[in-house]
Amino acid sequence: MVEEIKRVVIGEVVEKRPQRVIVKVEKENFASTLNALKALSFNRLNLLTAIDFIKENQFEIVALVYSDEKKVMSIVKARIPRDNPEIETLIHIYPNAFKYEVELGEMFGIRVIGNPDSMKPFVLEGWGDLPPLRKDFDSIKYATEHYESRNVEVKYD
Amino acid sequence: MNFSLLMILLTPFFGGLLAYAASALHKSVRNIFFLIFMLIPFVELPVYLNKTVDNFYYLTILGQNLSLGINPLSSMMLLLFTLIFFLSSIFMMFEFNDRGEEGDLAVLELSFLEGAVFGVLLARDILTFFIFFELMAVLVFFLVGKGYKEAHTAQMKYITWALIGANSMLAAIVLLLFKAGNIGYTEIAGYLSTAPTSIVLVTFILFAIGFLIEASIMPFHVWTPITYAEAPDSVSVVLASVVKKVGLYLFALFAFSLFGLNLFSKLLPQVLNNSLVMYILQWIGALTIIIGTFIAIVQEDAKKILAWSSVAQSGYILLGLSLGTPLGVAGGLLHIINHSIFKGLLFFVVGGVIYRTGTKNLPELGGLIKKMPVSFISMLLGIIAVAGIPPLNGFNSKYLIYEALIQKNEPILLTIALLGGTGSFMYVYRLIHSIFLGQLHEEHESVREVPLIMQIPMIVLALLALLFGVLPGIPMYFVSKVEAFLGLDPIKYNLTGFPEQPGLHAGNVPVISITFVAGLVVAGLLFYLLPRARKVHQLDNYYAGEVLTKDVKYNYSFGFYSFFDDIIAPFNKWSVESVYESFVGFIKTAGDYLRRVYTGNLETYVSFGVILLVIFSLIYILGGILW
Amino acid sequence: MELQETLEEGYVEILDHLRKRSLWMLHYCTACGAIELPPTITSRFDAERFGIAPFVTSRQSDILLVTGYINIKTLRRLITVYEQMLPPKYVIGFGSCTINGGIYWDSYAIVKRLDLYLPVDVYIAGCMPTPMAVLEGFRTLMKLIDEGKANGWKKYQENYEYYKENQRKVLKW
Amino acid sequence: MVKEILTLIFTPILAFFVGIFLLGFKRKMVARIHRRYGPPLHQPLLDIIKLLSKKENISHGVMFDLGPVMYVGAAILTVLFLPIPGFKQLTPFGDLIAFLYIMVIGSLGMALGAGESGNPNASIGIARALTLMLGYELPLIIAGNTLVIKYGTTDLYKFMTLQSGFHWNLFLLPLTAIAGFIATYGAMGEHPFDVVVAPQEVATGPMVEYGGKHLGLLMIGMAISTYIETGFFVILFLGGGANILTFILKQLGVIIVMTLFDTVFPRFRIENAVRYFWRWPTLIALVGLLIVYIGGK
Repeated sequence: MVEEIKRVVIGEVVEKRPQRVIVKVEKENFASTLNALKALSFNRLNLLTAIDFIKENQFEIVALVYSDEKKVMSIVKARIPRDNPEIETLIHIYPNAFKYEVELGEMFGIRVIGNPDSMKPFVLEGWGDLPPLRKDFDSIKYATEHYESRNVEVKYD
Repeated sequence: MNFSLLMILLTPFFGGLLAYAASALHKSVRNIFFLIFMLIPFVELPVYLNKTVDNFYYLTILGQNLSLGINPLSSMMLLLFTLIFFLSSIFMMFEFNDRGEEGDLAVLELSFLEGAVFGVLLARDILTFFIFFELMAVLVFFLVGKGYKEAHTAQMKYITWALIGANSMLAAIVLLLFKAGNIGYTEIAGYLSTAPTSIVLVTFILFAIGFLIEASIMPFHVWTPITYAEAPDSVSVVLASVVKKVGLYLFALFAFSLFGLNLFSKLLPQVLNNSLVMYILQWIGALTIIIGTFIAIVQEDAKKILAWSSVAQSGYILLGLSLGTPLGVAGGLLHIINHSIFKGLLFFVVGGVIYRTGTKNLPELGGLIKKMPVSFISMLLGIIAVAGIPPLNGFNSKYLIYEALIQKNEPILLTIALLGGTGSFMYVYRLIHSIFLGQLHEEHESVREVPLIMQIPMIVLALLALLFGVLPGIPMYFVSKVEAFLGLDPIKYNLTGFPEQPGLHAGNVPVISITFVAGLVVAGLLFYLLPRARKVHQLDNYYAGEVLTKDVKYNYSFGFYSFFDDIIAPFNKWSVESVYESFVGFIKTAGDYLRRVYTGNLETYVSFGVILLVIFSLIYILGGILW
Repeated sequence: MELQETLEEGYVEILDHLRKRSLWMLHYCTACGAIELPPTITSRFDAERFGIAPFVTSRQSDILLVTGYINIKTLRRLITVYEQMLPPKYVIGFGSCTINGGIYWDSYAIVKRLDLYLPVDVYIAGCMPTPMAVLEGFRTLMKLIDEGKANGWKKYQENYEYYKENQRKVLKW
Repeated sequence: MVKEILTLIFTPILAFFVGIFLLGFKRKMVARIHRRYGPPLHQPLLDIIKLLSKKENISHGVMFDLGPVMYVGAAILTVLFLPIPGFKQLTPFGDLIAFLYIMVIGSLGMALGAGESGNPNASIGIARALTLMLGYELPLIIAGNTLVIKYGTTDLYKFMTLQSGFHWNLFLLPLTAIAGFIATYGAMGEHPFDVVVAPQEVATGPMVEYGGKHLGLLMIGMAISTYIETGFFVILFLGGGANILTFILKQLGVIIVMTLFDTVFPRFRIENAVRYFWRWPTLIALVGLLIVYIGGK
């Protein structure tokens, strides 16, 4: 299966396990790679998310696509710069990417061009702080600041 | 002081002309004249209440003398129709207020229509009856034209059906004229009693086609929904309460006094101890009830629901009249009075809503109860009457018809009639729910109640419905006199209901209403003693926890009974409409072939002429030999 | 005059005694505790023998069960539902997440203490209490009602501003 | 005459308590079928007391308040038109057909009140209730007609007295009795036909916005209408009973049979419910009608 992917994709292709193929591509041809894989019988998008590499000041966009026919899952990765991150939308290739892109916007602050609800609130209504899943956001500090807790010492009798 | 019948006939015509002339001065002058001349018949008619005048000769043409006359049946109808005309004229003033020239014409045509209806009711010979019947059809044609956007298709449909009815009646009149030699009702009745069965049957069927079209009974009801829905509101009141009843009045008059029930029973084979024609008519009435009710349930337009409902109710009247027993005929006649009242009431309320909101499409309405309380209460009384629920007048007449069906031992017809009652309960609730209950649309925030004078028709008819419901004795006074005139022994009645008599278990509406009020008092007391309830805004509603905002449209109104469609889906295939469409299709193709004959060059015409000449001469020669 | 008071108070006491036998529970499952309710209602533990039955709309029910963690989005709906209920109404907090945030103590979206925002009559400890604990919670609530102590709704009405202030702090709009 | 008036006044109260007992018994029996103890017999009474003693109530307008009042008022009215063993009640003033129409006033009141609340669940619930009513009315009407033909009169009191001894209609006209039972079963809104107040789909249908004293009044009305519907069936097909005790026992019997069906059935969709009513019960009723029509005449 790997040869067919190699023939179709410009970028590094590694077969970690018989059903697992990792594809690393450049930011520009992320969408075109997914398009090619879809033509190759990878008909289902399982997940679209991002990873925050704060040290290299980059986000990594990860898309898990699965081929029901060949029973193979391929993980497509691409690195994008961390300050004002932007990617093109995938809804015309995989329509179910819509809500994943909205979540990218809310949780990481990644703008998705072409998705109408890209930076709109989805789960966190009225959120004023940094996007919560970024590494530089401190959840404990936020929680202790914003939500009063019951200050009672616990008795173990 | 007695007014001659001619005066009663001519006052509406004279009033119309006067009002039309006065419209040149100013609109209010026209209105004053219009209303005055609508009131005058109220003064003239009581004189003839219990007098029966016959053949009041007023004109003789080609040896036949046209005559007028009044009898208990026509005097009852005259009184009812003058009331409806007066109320709808009040409504018309508001409706055509800012339509200038069209309003003047409408005023003229409505008064002439009243004159025509008086003419039909007062006629004592078939020629005057036919003249006024045609005048009525033409005037309705003009009035319907002033309605909503599809009024023109409604006009076309109405006039084609009216002409079909007119021609069939004309054929019957001509046949009778040659056979009986005289056109007066009494002479014709005399001739018919001795005439051969074939003549009697043909004339009755031809006349019946004319009346049943006018009364929108099942096979001929196709024109009713669109005409009632697209006519202006005051005119649709007149259509539903008056013009339809004229058809049923003529059916009653001809079936009982002219042709005579016993005439039928002698000539025609007996089916379950009533004559064949009457038995078929009963089944047509029952079928009209079912079709009218089940189609009214799925309508989306307020006036369409009322139109189909009036088709269903006329099915009840026909069922009652064609039973032929004193109980059934009393029920039918009482239902004519009751139906005119509550159907007029509902059309007035819907007209008032359209006057204020400008739309009659149910999904666009809703929540008007806070803005138009008087209309809500009158519609509430109206729908209780249509559904035939005790405190109001719809119950008494339907009750008589059911008891008559039981007396004649016909369970299937009774089942259909009772099912029609439950069905009417459905579309009647749909009407009041989609207009008055539910969420108020923003654009209707500024809607106010209908002006005070415009409320008069609603209030008068609502109180009348309540009065006739609780005290059925009042309308029964007229109905029993009519039964005596039609040659049936009238049923016993007293002011508050019907005492126990053969075939009729005592039904006493005042007792039902008093107990109901007592129950309400007990429940109201219990409700009042408990902590008061604070008013809550419409948006503070259970919405599975979500917070409702103003722009959320959550009114359940479009497709209220959409699941009802696939319950009656199997029956939708055989609709009468499709029969007519296929007939129209046949005529078009036939016309297409005929068109090819006219090729335009002379030789073909000449050859056709020669061929025809030959054919006719052959028939003439052969005819001479054979006969 | 004091006869009137004794009558009044006697009347209230009888009412409370009867009222505890018929409590209707709002079927509004906020989080993971809701899975404990079916076994409490059905054959094995049968809450209906105490007169406690699940009802659908907020207008009809008396107990609001907050079964588990409350994030901000749910809190806004919870407050609407609570205000739609008719007093006397009671709130029961299920599990440690309503008491002190439970395992979500460090989460950016979970509210730590329920009784800052809604008056809670009974807390049931446990990281999802078992049906027996739930029934015990119901019985304590019934005892409180009987003694006339379960008036969380009166507290909410009296210091309405305090609760609204806390809610406004958390719900930004 | 005073005895008559006294019974007239006490019938609604008797009907209310018998209705409470029947509903309590039904809930207890359902619990027993689920192998659990279930609430005490007087649980509906406790519920009504709790509802009526609510401290605050909400209202969406005058018609919203009038709904429950009309429902209870009509229930009281309908109860008075049902004969009781030994007393004619108001039957001389209204026969079987008038009774069919009087039974409808209550649901009209509640429908108008629920419509005023403006909640879409309420409107859907009412639309379903009216369509279902059209469904179960057909077999009920045919069954009623068969009885009218058999007895020649439409007076409910005569129906009761003519069935004295043990020749009940259940044995004489079994088919009509079955059709009548299924129709009353539908009218009671038991399980396959409880599509009107389906808690999962339309949040208890018309009662979605009713709470506190409004719902208390509706529960009182429901208790009385349970007495009415079971009483109607007992009068038509089970001979009405010699005294009030046998009357109530027969009602209990009807409730037991109904609950046996009620606990085991899931729920029909509204179209299937009406189609079911117009297919089997109507067929049975028609066959029963035919038998009486040909034989009886």
